[in-house]
Amino acid sequence: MPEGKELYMLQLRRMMLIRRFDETVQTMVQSAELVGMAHVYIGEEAVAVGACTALRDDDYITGNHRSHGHPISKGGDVRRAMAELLGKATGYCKGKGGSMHLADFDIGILGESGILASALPVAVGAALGSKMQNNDRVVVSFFGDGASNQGACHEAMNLASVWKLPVIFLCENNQYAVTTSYRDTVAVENIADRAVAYDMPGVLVDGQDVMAVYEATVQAVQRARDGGGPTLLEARTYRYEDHSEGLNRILREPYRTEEEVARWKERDPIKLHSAWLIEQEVATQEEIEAVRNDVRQAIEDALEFARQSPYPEPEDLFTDLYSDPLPAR
Amino acid sequence: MPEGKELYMLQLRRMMLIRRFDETVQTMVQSAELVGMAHVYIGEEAVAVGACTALRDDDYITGNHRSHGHPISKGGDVRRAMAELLGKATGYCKGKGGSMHLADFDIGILGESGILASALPVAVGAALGSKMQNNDRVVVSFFGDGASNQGACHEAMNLASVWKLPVIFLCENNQYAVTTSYRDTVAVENIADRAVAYDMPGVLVDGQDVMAVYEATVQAVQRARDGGGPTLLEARTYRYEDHSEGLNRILREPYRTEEEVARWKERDPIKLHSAWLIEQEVATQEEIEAVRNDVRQAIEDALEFARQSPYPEPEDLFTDLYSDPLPAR
Amino acid sequence: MTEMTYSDALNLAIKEEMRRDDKVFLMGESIRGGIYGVTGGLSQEFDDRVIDTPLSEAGFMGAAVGAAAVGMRPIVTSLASFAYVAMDQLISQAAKMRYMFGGQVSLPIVYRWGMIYGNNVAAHHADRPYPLFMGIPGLKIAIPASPADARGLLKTAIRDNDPVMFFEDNNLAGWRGEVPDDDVCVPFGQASVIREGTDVTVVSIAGSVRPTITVAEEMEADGVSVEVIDPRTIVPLDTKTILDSVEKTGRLVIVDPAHQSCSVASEISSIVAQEGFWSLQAPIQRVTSLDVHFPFSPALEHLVYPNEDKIADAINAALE
Amino acid sequence: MTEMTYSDALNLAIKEEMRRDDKVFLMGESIRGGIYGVTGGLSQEFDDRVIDTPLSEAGFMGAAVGAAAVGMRPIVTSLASFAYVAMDQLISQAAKMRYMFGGQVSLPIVYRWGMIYGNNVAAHHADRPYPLFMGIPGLKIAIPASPADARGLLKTAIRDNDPVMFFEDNNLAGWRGEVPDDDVCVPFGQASVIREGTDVTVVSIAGSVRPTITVAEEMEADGVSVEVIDPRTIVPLDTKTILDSVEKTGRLVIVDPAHQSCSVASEISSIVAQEGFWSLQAPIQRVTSLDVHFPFSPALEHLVYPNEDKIADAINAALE
Ligand SMILES: Cc1ncc(C[n+]2csc(CCOP(=O)(O)OP(=O)(O)O)c2C)c(N)n1
Ligand SMILES: Cc1ncc(C[n+]2csc(CCOP(=O)(O)OP(=O)(O)O)c2C)c(N)n1
Ligand SMILES: [Mg+2]
Ligand SMILES: [Mg+2]
Repeated sequence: MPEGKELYMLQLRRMMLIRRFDETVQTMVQSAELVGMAHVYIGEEAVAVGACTALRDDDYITGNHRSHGHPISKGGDVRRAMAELLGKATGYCKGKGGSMHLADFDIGILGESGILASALPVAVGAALGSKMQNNDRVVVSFFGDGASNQGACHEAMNLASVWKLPVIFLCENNQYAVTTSYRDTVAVENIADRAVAYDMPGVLVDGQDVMAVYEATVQAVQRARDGGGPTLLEARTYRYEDHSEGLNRILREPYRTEEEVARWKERDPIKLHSAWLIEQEVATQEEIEAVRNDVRQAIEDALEFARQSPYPEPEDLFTDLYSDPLPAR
Repeated sequence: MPEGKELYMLQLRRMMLIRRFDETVQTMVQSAELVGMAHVYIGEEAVAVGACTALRDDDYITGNHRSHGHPISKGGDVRRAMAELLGKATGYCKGKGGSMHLADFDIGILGESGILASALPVAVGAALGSKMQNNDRVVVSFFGDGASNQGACHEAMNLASVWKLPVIFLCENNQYAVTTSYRDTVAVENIADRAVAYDMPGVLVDGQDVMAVYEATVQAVQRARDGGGPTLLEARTYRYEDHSEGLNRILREPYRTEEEVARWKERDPIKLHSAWLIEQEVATQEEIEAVRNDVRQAIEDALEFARQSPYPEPEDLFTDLYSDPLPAR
Repeated sequence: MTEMTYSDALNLAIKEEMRRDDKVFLMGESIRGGIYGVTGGLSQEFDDRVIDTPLSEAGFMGAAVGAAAVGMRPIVTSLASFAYVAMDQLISQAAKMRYMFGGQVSLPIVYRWGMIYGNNVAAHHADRPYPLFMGIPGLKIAIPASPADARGLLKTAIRDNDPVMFFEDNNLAGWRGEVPDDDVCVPFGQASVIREGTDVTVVSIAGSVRPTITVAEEMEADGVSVEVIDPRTIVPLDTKTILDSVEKTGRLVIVDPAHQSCSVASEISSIVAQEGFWSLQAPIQRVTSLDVHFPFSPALEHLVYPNEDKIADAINAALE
Repeated sequence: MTEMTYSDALNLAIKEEMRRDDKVFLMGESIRGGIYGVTGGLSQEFDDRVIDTPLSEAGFMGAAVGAAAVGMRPIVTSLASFAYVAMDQLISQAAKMRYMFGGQVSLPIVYRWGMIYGNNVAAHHADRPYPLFMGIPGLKIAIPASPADARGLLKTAIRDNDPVMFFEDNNLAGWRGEVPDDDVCVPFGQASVIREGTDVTVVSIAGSVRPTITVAEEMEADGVSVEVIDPRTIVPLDTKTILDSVEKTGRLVIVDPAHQSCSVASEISSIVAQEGFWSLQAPIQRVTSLDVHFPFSPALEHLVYPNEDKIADAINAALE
């Protein structure tokens, strides 16, 4: 596990990777190079990066439709991720999943689910599997403020608690579900307060501060590894962009103010972390710029790789449906 | 709304009606006169009676598989209920529902659901309908400790709270779901504590004391009618009998002790209420016995009615499926 | 007649019915903003009858049942792929309640389900579960394939006293067509014979109707006379129109964008193989989505769906 | 060979496989006590591998997916009618995960579903949703109809690396039959020809196999030679055995206790009407449950299901 400067620079790098990846996605959607739906993570990078840098490689995560930040935070390969977004055979899922369904089982990325809260029970099951196999792997399950109202959350949290499973439920409260404010749909002030209903710790954390998320996750991970059971973390954050790329074009009513967006952008997670690095004399402005350039290059490489990669062949259509192909009818 | 002696005697009468109804059901199952599954409410009578005597006739209730106590408490007709249990055309549902699916929409009994927690969203919808139609009807939704772990509970409670709907969620915590103790499946000590997660009052009440349940419900109803929104009540109670009639025969392990059962029977709701009536000088022993005899007669009548009633005819099979029969294919 | 898109026709039907009956109301996620392209703008006229819900499909789809049971007429909006999280409410409550309680209650509910395809949304957003619901008694199921039917069937659905599953094909959203100016409700259980023909019957539903018409027109030029039938509702299903047509043509192709196994195509085929067998002069051909999940990749996705080539091949096979 | 009941054969299969592989474990509601009559007693031998769950089907059926993804082999037990509350986990996760993620993960899960009927349990406890799952790619579906197949198919299911929907007909629970003494796994996708015959093919599944055999035996006495086929698994489906049989007999009856619309009977009919059409000498007959919910009343319930009379009538119709 990285510590000190190595850790802080890794956090910076991964946040920048996500930002650059998703900015690239935005231009690709605009130019129609990228088809399907894309939900960018811009503004929320500190959440997944703070959480995943507190994990070991063999720990697990699950995620949702807003799906690029989680795997990149866990150390996923941006080349295979970008190839997947273009539907290429070299992509993480050989083109079968696309933007909403990245996964890398080799490094514990158990997949992003397009159905809200649907991955929470899966995360609980992975934790159950860890416990039954007596390894000390933990699971972080990312979900949104909107998804927190799904029944699956309730069942998953209760199960994890009664069975004392090593799960961290990480609610990314970016305050909206598409156009709907969580204040109109979540009956409590803080989603973290719902932890009481499951006799587990509930912690509200500043989702723009990567170190805050990291610290909270470290504690939750410790508790989970020690057999103490699950934790509910709520990271208060903000989505700068459209719910999904291009959606604002069809919306008939504004649902938030320009000022609100601007106010949140002031607390940009990358800016905040960069400033902290400099203030703490961990890194110089030059080092930070070097990371930025490096990341830019990595995303360009990824895009190049994705573009050069072949599409799957028509005969790949049925592969991967079953572990052994069914007898042809 | 009845008050004073009228109320207390009504409560006594309804508890006795349920007890006698369900004792009769037990013998009918033993003699194989009654087919299908039957879940008796013996020992828990104070819960539904306490709650429903706090309601108006035009208020609503929904219930579950343990299904005879709720409708009788709401003033349902034991003749039509008994006829339904025998699958007769004169039954509440013309024989189509049976034991687990009693309903009487004329007096707000919106039906018992055999799928656990499945009726909670329906109850929320009835409350939404009341609110949208500007009448002040409230809804009580009965569910078990086991059912409290279903996702539908979470969604229903959150919806009711954010929309400030007139619903009372009444958890009948009889401490077991079939053979499984709620202590092994519910992560919190008191289910009522989950109210915190929905910013509503959560009240734990003695489920063997009909007046305690009544008082708690009166308060919750008042709040609901005044636009204050939902309440979660947990009534701690106990099921004296098998989970469903005859089930113990196939169980391979005991799940509770004889002593525990005996201890709970000491706090029998009918005995407690009878004692209180005498102690408070509301009624004499003779009056109480008169009610008992009356009730015995009513159930005998009901059974006679049910036995004499005709079965539905084969041509009734498709009626009631749609409001207008589909064109024959 | 006024020309408008399929989406606008749906919007119009809702607006008209909400004006006619103040018990009609809308529920769904971010529908005031209009994320699915149909409901936007309605909240201006019917503020408190257009409700943005929490993301709790089981909760609000079940709440529709309760609201309907006490006198309201809810219209609930979602995507077809999200039906699974609310499946118990849809089946155990909406579909079963009336029968189970001996007809004591009517449930006038419309569940509107958007179906996306051809848009690279991958396996979690592309389902077409109407065959699944066809196997559940107690529901009615409408699947309009033109702007006029979209408006006319939705109006009928809203006035119907039973739960209606209303499947909308997002691929048709922008399709423009003539819609009658007066208050026309399209009755349930009456198939539309879109084109008359004598050589082969093609029964086609939802998003496959348009390519079927194109193929039929092209084949006409080659001297093949194709009868195209859109059942419009699959419960009730107008089997008479289909059987009569097969009696005339002796040949049947069924095009259904759902997965093949246990599809509506399978059901219609089995009805004809039982009741219209003696009319048949050739094997019944089904053109459906292949039995595989919808892959994301633009290189793969289009292989799964029925398309003009597959429809033409099936017609030719039926004519052999 | 040892004679035992269908339930005991299931219990035996689970016990044998749990002994063989310590990754196999059981989850369900009150299964340690054995409420469904199969799992009772297993907790004595495999204490920490027999887990009583909270009443949270979406939760624990989804947890099975996660556990399988990290190396366990869960067996989950419930009733078929409770599948709806967990439908999203079953479809969006169990069925879709492997494909959606490009084959990165295998999910060796068995979902065991009890199906009750003929026992007056009414509409909330009597569903037979296997046709619904047949329309969902990515699942395998087994439906044993004898003690030997119960054990043999369940063993195969437990060793299979994909999610298997395993439907058990509670009506057969007490049926005794011979079960092989050695470690026999019944392969998926191989129909069982229970009786050979030359006049008519009857494909029958689940609880309808027994009455079909009875009818076939009775008809034999009248000089009618009935071939009875039990597909045993519907995904994969052994269409070859069915088509070969129809080629021989020219006549087909399909008996399926599920509701008629979009049933397995419909699917098999449509396969034969497409691929075996030229063999057919008569309409294909389906005998299924009527398209109505299961009523409670003893006076009504039996009218809904396939029974010996209906099967005999259908065979006679096919022979006309
Ligand atoms: C079960 C389900 N219902 C609805 C949707 C459609 N949908 C996709 S994202 C979204 C909003 C999600 O909000 P939130 O959980 O807060 O996540 P965020 O997008 O804000 O990151 C909705 C309604 C879905 N994918 N799944
Ligand atoms: C969704 C669902 N899962 C499982 C069952 C089977 N079942 C019927 S009653 C019951 C136990 C219910 O326990 P609880 O909610 O505490 O009610 P109680 O029987 O104790 O009154 C179970 C598991 C069901 N009916 N519905
Ligand atoms: Mg959000
Ligand atoms: Mg209980």
